Amino acid sequence: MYLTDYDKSLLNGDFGEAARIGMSILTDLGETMGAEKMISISMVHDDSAWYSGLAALEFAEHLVDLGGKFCVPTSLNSCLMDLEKWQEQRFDPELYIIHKRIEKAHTSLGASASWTCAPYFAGFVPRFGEQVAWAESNATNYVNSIIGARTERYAGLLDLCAGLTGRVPYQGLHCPENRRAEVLIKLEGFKEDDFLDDAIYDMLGYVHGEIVGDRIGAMEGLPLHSKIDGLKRFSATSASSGGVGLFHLIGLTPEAQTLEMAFHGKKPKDVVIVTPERLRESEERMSNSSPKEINMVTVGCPHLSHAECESLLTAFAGRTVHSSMEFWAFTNRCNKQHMEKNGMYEALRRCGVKIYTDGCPMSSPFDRWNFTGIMSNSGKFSTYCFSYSGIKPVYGSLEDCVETAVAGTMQRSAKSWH
Amino acid sequence: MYLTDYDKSLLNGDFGEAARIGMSILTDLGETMGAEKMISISMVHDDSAWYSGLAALEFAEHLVDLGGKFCVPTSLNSCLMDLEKWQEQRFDPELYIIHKRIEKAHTSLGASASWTCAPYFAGFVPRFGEQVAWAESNATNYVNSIIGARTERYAGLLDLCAGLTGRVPYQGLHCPENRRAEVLIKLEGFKEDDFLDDAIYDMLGYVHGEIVGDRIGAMEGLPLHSKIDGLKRFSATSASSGGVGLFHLIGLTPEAQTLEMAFHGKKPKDVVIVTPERLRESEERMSNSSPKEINMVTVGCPHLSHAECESLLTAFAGRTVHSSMEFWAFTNRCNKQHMEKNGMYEALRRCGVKIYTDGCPMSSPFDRWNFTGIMSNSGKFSTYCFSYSGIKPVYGSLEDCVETAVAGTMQRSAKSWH
Amino acid sequence: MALTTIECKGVVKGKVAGKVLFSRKPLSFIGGVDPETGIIQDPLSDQYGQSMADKILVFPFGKGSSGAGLVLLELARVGKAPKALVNLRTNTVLLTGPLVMREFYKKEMPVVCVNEAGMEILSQAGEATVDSTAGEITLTA
Amino acid sequence: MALTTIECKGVVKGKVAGKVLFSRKPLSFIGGVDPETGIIQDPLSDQYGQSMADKILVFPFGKGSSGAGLVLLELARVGKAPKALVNLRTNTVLLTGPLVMREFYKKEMPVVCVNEAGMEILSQAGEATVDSTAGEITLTA
Ligand code: F3S
Ligand code: F3S
Repeated sequence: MYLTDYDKSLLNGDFGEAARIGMSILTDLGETMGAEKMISISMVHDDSAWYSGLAALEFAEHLVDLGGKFCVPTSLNSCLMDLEKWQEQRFDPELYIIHKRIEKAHTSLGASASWTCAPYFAGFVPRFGEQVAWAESNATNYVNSIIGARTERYAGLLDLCAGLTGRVPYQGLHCPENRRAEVLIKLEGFKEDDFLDDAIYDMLGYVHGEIVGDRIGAMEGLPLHSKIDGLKRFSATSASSGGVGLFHLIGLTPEAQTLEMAFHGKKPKDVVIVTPERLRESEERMSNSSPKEINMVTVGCPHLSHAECESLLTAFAGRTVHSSMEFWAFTNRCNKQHMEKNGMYEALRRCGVKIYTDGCPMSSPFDRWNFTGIMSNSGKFSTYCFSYSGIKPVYGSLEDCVETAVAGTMQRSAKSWH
Repeated sequence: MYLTDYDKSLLNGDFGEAARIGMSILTDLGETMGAEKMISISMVHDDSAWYSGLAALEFAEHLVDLGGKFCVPTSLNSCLMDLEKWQEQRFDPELYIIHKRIEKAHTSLGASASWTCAPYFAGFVPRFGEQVAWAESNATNYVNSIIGARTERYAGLLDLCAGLTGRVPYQGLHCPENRRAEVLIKLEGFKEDDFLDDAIYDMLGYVHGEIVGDRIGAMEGLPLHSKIDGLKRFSATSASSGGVGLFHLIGLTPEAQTLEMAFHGKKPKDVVIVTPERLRESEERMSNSSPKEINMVTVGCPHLSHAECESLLTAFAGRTVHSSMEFWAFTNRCNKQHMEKNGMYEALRRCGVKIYTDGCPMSSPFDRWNFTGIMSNSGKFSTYCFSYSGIKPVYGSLEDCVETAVAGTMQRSAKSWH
Repeated sequence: MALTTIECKGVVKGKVAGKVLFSRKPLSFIGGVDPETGIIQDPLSDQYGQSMADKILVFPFGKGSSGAGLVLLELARVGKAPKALVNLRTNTVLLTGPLVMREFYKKEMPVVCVNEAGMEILSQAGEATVDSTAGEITLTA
Repeated sequence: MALTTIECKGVVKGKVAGKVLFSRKPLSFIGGVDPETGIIQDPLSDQYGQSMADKILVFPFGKGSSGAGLVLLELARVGKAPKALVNLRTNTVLLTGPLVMREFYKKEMPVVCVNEAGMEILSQAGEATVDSTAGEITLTA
């Protein structure tokens, strides 16, 4: 692999031992992946603060001890808990203490304590075509597909290495030629009205991931007026049902303004038709749960945008969460502040909604709440929650979630594609 | 003009008098511009809160009195002052009282009190291709060009109408066919190093606006690794030196991935070469001031991103603003909060930087400070400041601004293109 | 002197007569025009220091800030608005003022577009009548 | 039984021998694998309930979350890591664990890729030796 003088001095330890470690891991990666050279990236999204044992924390603290500093702007992904309201969420104080260590290590390295999996809604966002290093599957998929920036699917730990060096191997989704769609997915038999219910974007994302696996797909047939919040959920869900780091939506995403663009003028290797029937099958797989009762509703996976919070408030229409229920909504700190200033925070609180930041619904301490049935409006949450909590969640649209919370019993509206 | 049933009932007053007024103005606009129909937009950026007399406030309050409500998510542009630190800035209490009325009127209509001209760095951001209604020249130009969403250059007041109805005439930059570049601007004679100093993006934006006037230009020759903050300043400055609502940068902006794309496969109507010499001429026009002394430095037009604040802190390298100087930095509330959490706010404060939100450097009460010489790193500020304040500001790069502030006397480094 | 008549494209309807203020430069309203007096304060303007109040304001096109509507509406409120706008090309930003003031203050401000030749003729004009509906500008002095 | 040998592409170097844990399904580490025990807890996995500790872990490719590296590093810390990864296709996410643990814990976890035919053979394997440098997997039971 070709290394610049700067790369070599990084490897040589001229910029400190932490940067040397980062560079060594990244050049190893480059060698194994057959990269020809290293390139510069301009920002990092850091998903190494997600606690799943002490190893990652020890690694981060080791880098701090070595004097490591991020040399590009770096945002932090969600952690397990709301760092202010963790007691209300019933988290273990010991876990909180570990989280303060995690926060200290990452901000000492230079990360911003943004604590969100939707940094693109909190001011941390690159431009089209910009080379970046983002981790976290929904964030990576979003920034590649919807914004058209260029990042490999970085894993937690590698993001730290990229931050310490500002360099990554030029391979994978960094290279335009590797961003070509291989599989064409055509929607057939859908009516315009089917897209009025935002839930369809989760379903379509789920099907997309199932079909493409770890290939790159392009979906044709989504309406041109699809909104960003729907696409965000498509992105998150497709990255959970498949190994998707980039998708194209013909006419909607910047690298797929035409079918030809998405496929770089070549023919699709594979064409798959998705009908309403196929969608129903996937929905069955995504949400095959019929709990006796629902006592927890959660929205905000990935973290809610301001617009989604407005939809939430509208759906409540002044009604309140049933006394037998918890309703947890997750958003970023920046949006929480906006909502505090314009009255939405208080209005949602009055509806009985608990608004949390920093954390993730999936890592909620379910066992300390005796939740037996959970509903969410997230295909990603549906996919992962069982293995996290032992509870199979029910998928519902945002409106279903609110109706269920208000009624105190499961409410699932028939969808127009059913 | 073709009107849907929904359009007609808006016009008919079925959704209230405020929506009727909005629709009436928008359909008048549509008729005068020869639009064939109205379309839906999914978000609004509201620049009607910029105080320039009571008329706009009276209009907004009238809409509130009529029960008007925005039906799409709406962000607010900057106002004149920091709504928390206005006294420190020496604003007139009467003007503050008017601002509280303005805030009340706009948030009553449903706007979020985001108070920033860089909503795209504060979580209010559409996707590529999304139809929106944004006002404020830098914001409009940014969202059209860098993100590739679609908005006409809405003026303050029309944004309110769009928010009340969710509809706008399908004309101008909403239509793909009107987004084609007409003028090709080719950079010639520049060295790679010239782009290391971010100041060049202001200069190039200034030249771009001068050349294209109110046509659509495409610039060729910017390096592919140009960062978003540079492009943001290109955008703001080009919208101040010309009537630019959309520009293309070949290889960098999503509608100009190739030259052919930018020109929709047609030939440029006009080709203009920009050399370092041409850039120097424009720089002369943009910043033809030699004040005896500088006693005010201001950055953050448009509002600083988190990354720009990091660059600012780096440039200070622990030094402090000279006692004869004021240094004002403007950013959005969301980023201020991030900086409070990760220590950057305090670090910048220790350097002597005053960080303001909500307001705009241009509208600072210069007369109450006896500023005689101002330096900024904004081409937009340089263009407008004189008519606002009677002071001709000096343009300096971010580094020049910091060196000047530290030294207490004007420091302008020679640029590599000089 | 025989009356000179220029063809124009009516954009916002109305008919007014008044003195002509002609600028060869694009105009920026926010910052460039004092909303209390209607005086052009943009140092780059060739009509720096002139008031647009009660004038037929002729300039090629708008530039800069999108706040033109705010300034024009305020000028209407304080009685310092121009009587009409004559441009080479108009746009959404410029039209905002006239359209909102018609709805909110019930005041008319016709807007018309002329071609380059028309602009040249107007550069010499002292007074004119703008008739947006008829599509005519008549020079009266 | 004669020794069966499968060709493979060495990705991360090293040579280990051990029991094979074969999954036909793509694997998600975050949520899908318990970082304290190495037990697969993804209900969609065909090896649900099985531990990957000290095994040659064979699966087609990764899916879902990008936290695989965090889980693999933690498994290395607590001594429950698989001995090697064998995939149809590897990727950056999967390689993170082995690469970081080599630098930080000085532990080797070879990674190799095989083709579909190789996968089929491995689906029947009990024990194997993975030699990334030689590019060979030898079935020993
Ligand atoms: S990190 Fe975010 S994307 Fe969902 S699983 Fe947790 S809320
Ligand atoms: S509103 Fe923003 S773009 Fe500049 S002129 Fe004021 S800081």
